[in-house]
Amino acid sequence: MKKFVNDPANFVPEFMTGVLAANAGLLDGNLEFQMVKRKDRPSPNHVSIVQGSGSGHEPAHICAVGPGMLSAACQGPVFAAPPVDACYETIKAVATDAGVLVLVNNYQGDRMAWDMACEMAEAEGIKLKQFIINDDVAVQDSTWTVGRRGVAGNFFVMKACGAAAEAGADLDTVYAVAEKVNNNVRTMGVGLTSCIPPAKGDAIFDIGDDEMEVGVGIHGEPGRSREKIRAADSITQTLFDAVQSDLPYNSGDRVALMINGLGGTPPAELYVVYAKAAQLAADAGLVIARNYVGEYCTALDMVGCSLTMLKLDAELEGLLAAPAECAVRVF
Amino acid sequence: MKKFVNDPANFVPEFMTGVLAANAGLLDGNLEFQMVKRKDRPSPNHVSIVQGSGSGHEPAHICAVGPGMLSAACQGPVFAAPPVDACYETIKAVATDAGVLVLVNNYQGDRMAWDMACEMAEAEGIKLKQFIINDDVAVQDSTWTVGRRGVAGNFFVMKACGAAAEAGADLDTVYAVAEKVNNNVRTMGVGLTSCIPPAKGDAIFDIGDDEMEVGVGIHGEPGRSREKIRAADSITQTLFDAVQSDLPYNSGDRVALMINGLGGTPPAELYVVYAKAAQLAADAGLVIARNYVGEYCTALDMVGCSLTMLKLDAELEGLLAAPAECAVRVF
Amino acid sequence: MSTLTIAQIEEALDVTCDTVIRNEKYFSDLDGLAGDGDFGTSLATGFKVIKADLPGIDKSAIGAMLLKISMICSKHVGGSSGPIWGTGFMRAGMVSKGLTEIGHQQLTDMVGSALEGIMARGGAVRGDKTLLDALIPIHEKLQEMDGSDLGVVLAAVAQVADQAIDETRGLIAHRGRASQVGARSANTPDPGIVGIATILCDWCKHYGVDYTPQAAELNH
Amino acid sequence: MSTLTIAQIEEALDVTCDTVIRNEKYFSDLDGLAGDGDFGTSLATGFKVIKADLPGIDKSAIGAMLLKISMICSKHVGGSSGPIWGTGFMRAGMVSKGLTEIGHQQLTDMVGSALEGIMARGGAVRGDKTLLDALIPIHEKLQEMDGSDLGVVLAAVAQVADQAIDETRGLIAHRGRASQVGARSANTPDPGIVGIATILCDWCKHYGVDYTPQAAELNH
Ligand SMILES: Nc1ncnc2c1ncn2[C@@H]1O[C@H](COP(=O)(O)OP(=O)(O)O)[C@@H](O)[C@H]1O
Ligand SMILES: Nc1ncnc2c1ncn2[C@@H]1O[C@H](COP(=O)(O)OP(=O)(O)O)[C@@H](O)[C@H]1O
Ligand SMILES: [Mg+2]
Ligand SMILES: [Mg+2]
Ligand SMILES: [Mg+2]
Ligand SMILES: [Mg+2]
Repeated sequence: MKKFVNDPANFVPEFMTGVLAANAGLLDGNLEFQMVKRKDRPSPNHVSIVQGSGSGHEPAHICAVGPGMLSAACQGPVFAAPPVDACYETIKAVATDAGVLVLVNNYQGDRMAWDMACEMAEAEGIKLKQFIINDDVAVQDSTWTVGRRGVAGNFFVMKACGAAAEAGADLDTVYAVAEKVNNNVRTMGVGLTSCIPPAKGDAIFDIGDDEMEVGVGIHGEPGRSREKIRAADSITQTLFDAVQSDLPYNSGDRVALMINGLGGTPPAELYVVYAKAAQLAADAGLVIARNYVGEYCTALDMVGCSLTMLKLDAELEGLLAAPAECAVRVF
Repeated sequence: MKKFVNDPANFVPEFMTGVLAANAGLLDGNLEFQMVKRKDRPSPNHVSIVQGSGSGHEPAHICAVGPGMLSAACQGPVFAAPPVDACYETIKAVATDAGVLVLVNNYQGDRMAWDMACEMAEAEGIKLKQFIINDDVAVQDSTWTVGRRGVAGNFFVMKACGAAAEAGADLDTVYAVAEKVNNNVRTMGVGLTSCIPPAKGDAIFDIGDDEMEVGVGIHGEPGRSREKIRAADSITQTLFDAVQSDLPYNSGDRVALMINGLGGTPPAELYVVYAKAAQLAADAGLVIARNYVGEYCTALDMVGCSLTMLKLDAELEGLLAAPAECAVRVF
Repeated sequence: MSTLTIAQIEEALDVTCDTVIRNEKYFSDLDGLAGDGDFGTSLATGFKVIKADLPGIDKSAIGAMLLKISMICSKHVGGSSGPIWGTGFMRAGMVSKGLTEIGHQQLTDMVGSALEGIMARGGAVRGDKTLLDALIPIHEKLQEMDGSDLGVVLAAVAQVADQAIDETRGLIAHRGRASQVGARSANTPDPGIVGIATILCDWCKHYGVDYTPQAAELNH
Repeated sequence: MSTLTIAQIEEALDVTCDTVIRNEKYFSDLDGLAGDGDFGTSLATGFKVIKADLPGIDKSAIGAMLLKISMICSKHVGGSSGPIWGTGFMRAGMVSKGLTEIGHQQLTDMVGSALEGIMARGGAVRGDKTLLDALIPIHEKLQEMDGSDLGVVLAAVAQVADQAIDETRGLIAHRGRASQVGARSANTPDPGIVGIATILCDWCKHYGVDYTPQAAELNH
């Protein structure tokens, strides 16, 4: 296994220890509940924002905690929803009179865990609202599945809500921001390899040397189709078309465009994809007001990327531009 | 080949197009010479700083251009030094009366190209100094090789010199900063897989499923030894010991500690390594004044990481803390 | 009609812990066929804690004990199984609040309450290929029987769960991770159903009740 | 004693372009044995431009033409080969500045000047297993000869380069990327030496000079 791990059973607490050690000024941690929080939250005048999911998607979510981003986050085992108690303790750790917005990516396990935690917290009188993120266009909605998955678009929900909360917006307003972002953001990914969970030690799905999974999920779930690998421009076109055709992105619209690496793809290749995506957006008359190229929501060490596009209005553009800080730093 | 590429011959201009498109407000580009520069340089009152090397190490070097970092950079083909003319044009593009500091990682090809370019530029009356970076402890110095390689420690040279130049220091002072950083920074890496150059299409060296190359170079050059893969903590200990024993890092010293991903290792694993490295530093009585966990100097898609430690004094700590900006952004 | 005491339920829970812990890898492997391969680990992580805590747990009433079990699931079981098993134990505990022994009707009500809670929690219905496809027919079978002989009841519900494995094998999962592979989940057993059936068959063995498992997964 | 005109040198350069372009993959493969596998591509990238630009290049003098070739190397050849070949052409051009034809002595001086420049540029000496291990004995051979018959001279230097391949094969590289693999570079040919020898053997073929290459890499 080509990985930096000790006992796979300790993988989550160990990398959390690293995150906490590297951000001692910013974050408090509670390893009993795989939880981190901003040192300066809760604050009586600020809505708190929390999210948590399975591990393996770093920087989502514990590295997304900080001023202008999440107030607290917790992690489950790799690719498994956090235990209910971890969710509950995370809410409690930043509960405030201004209320808590609980962001949940749309997966059965995450939803059930956060539902229970929210019920427990509400039973104790904690004021909160829950919001479900589902930006992945790969999986079509249907009456008998849990619906579209929440993937990298989730970054924009955290960023915009984080900025609104930081500015003192109330719970209903921050919730409305989440709704607006989710209504206007779409993502699709592609996986060129499977990822390898540390505890399993090998690939979670088989894929040929010349194959890719179009629409792959961030846990390696199958997407729309298994296809032969194509040139970067052609793959980018597929991702862009899937995203663009899912919403009425109109000529003249201002957008934020993200190319998100899934963990095993290096920076130069993400920029090859960005170059083509930016050209396609320009061809469609879209104005790229902000762009993001890097790792925002990974699938362990999967080679692949996703393309996310968020339609902006003045409010969202302002929220994305607001300063923020989290465990991911360059300098 | 599990990569986002079109024609491999166009890989470098294509990813540069992406970088330029994503940073239109910050950077000007000249694809004829695979070069990018700060829009606001040259400035008559500021020393310019340039560097350039083979491609495949992104964000080094074109994504390291910006306020408080490089003034300009150029890229060669993947893993090959830039053509002499590209180096020359890069110097010329930011030449200023305050002078140009040319940073060169210690590789034969890079040194020869920059030597020629500097001779050409000096012949035209451009004021400059050249500085060679060689922080890799894996390769021992020797009379009949070109000596130690320049690797991720290079980031600290760029950052500190960039901050000094931004503050208006003169060429000799900025050169002295480069010297001080290089004298106090040491790095060693480990590769768990080979990387795959786009033009070659397969691995540049063979390595067993259970093997790692300790001291690997950022072009896949062999290091100190080929060993069986061990637990993350044990690998980290090896890297830390090699780095720490190469300089007198004394109890009480303040240091900057970097865990640099080589391209194919995801964030969570880098934090597992950081957790152990931070503990080893603390055990040695070192004070980690600043830390860096992420991709700073990659080797294409190699799975692996390097550990860099820089001994700080008040001057260097101030320079590292100064604000800076480059193509690598989170928000 | 025979009754079950707290001590007897504790014993059954302890046997359950052994079953889950012993099958950690096997249950995960089954989940790997169409799901994400974590069912065994998730469940075993929690039941290792239950096994350790059981002797010292509050046993003033059956409900109190089950609520504590539920809380351990909430704290230590990740993935969907945390809320599902946590909800199940909590709902069974609510129905047995204050009781120190239960009869057949109360046992039946506890199972019914648990499965209602799980349905409300995860939105699954019969035929979605989840452990509800074992729990619902078990509940029906309990309603049909009078409970005069505990061994007979146990063999009957074990058989119901056993049959559920093969009856649902051909279905396409509509809930949980396995639902995301679409048709690829057909012809794989649901690990949750196998889990329930394995526990019941191990109870049969432990209590000397004669029952011969049919499904391949119970004879692996 | 016979002389070489600008036109003749242009023709030899054009043949050189064909050789380098045709061997792009082979030269890179050789570099891949102990180096980084880019020698063929780096060189061919430049010689494709030279091939295209040659007809229109300044041919007022041999030196002017070679300086232009040097500049193309500087612009289009990455890696160590850019500075090495660029320096070589520049230094040869400096010695032939203003000349429209050259004799044997001038040819010898051009090679001598080129190899001195390359030694100064990269710090390599004889025995470091670089193309200098071909250029230095070629220069010595030229010094020994009188150049009365160009064909005889060409066959002689081709043989020197050919022999250099096998004479250096066992050495450990001390310069360039191949030096970083230490002992692993022994028993591989140096691609730069093979490149020089291949060019000279192709000149023999082109000009009808009888020479039978010995090294395996020249008969691949
Ligand atoms: N919505 C649901 N309701 C009831 N049971 C469910 C539901 N979703 C999944 N299950 C059961 O849980 C089992 C999978 O558990 P686990 O692997 O822990 O969850 P996850 O799908 O989050 O990885 C399935 O085999 C199924 O029996
Ligand atoms: N310092 C040097 N002086 C002379 N020739 C050299 C030197 N270093 C390398 N060479 C020659 O260049 C060849 C390799 O060229 P190339 O692959 O382009 O360079 P790089 O080592 O940068 O990849 C070697 O085979 C050798 O003949
Ligand atoms: Mg799971
Ligand atoms: Mg090279
Ligand atoms: Mg599962
Ligand atoms: Mg080479």
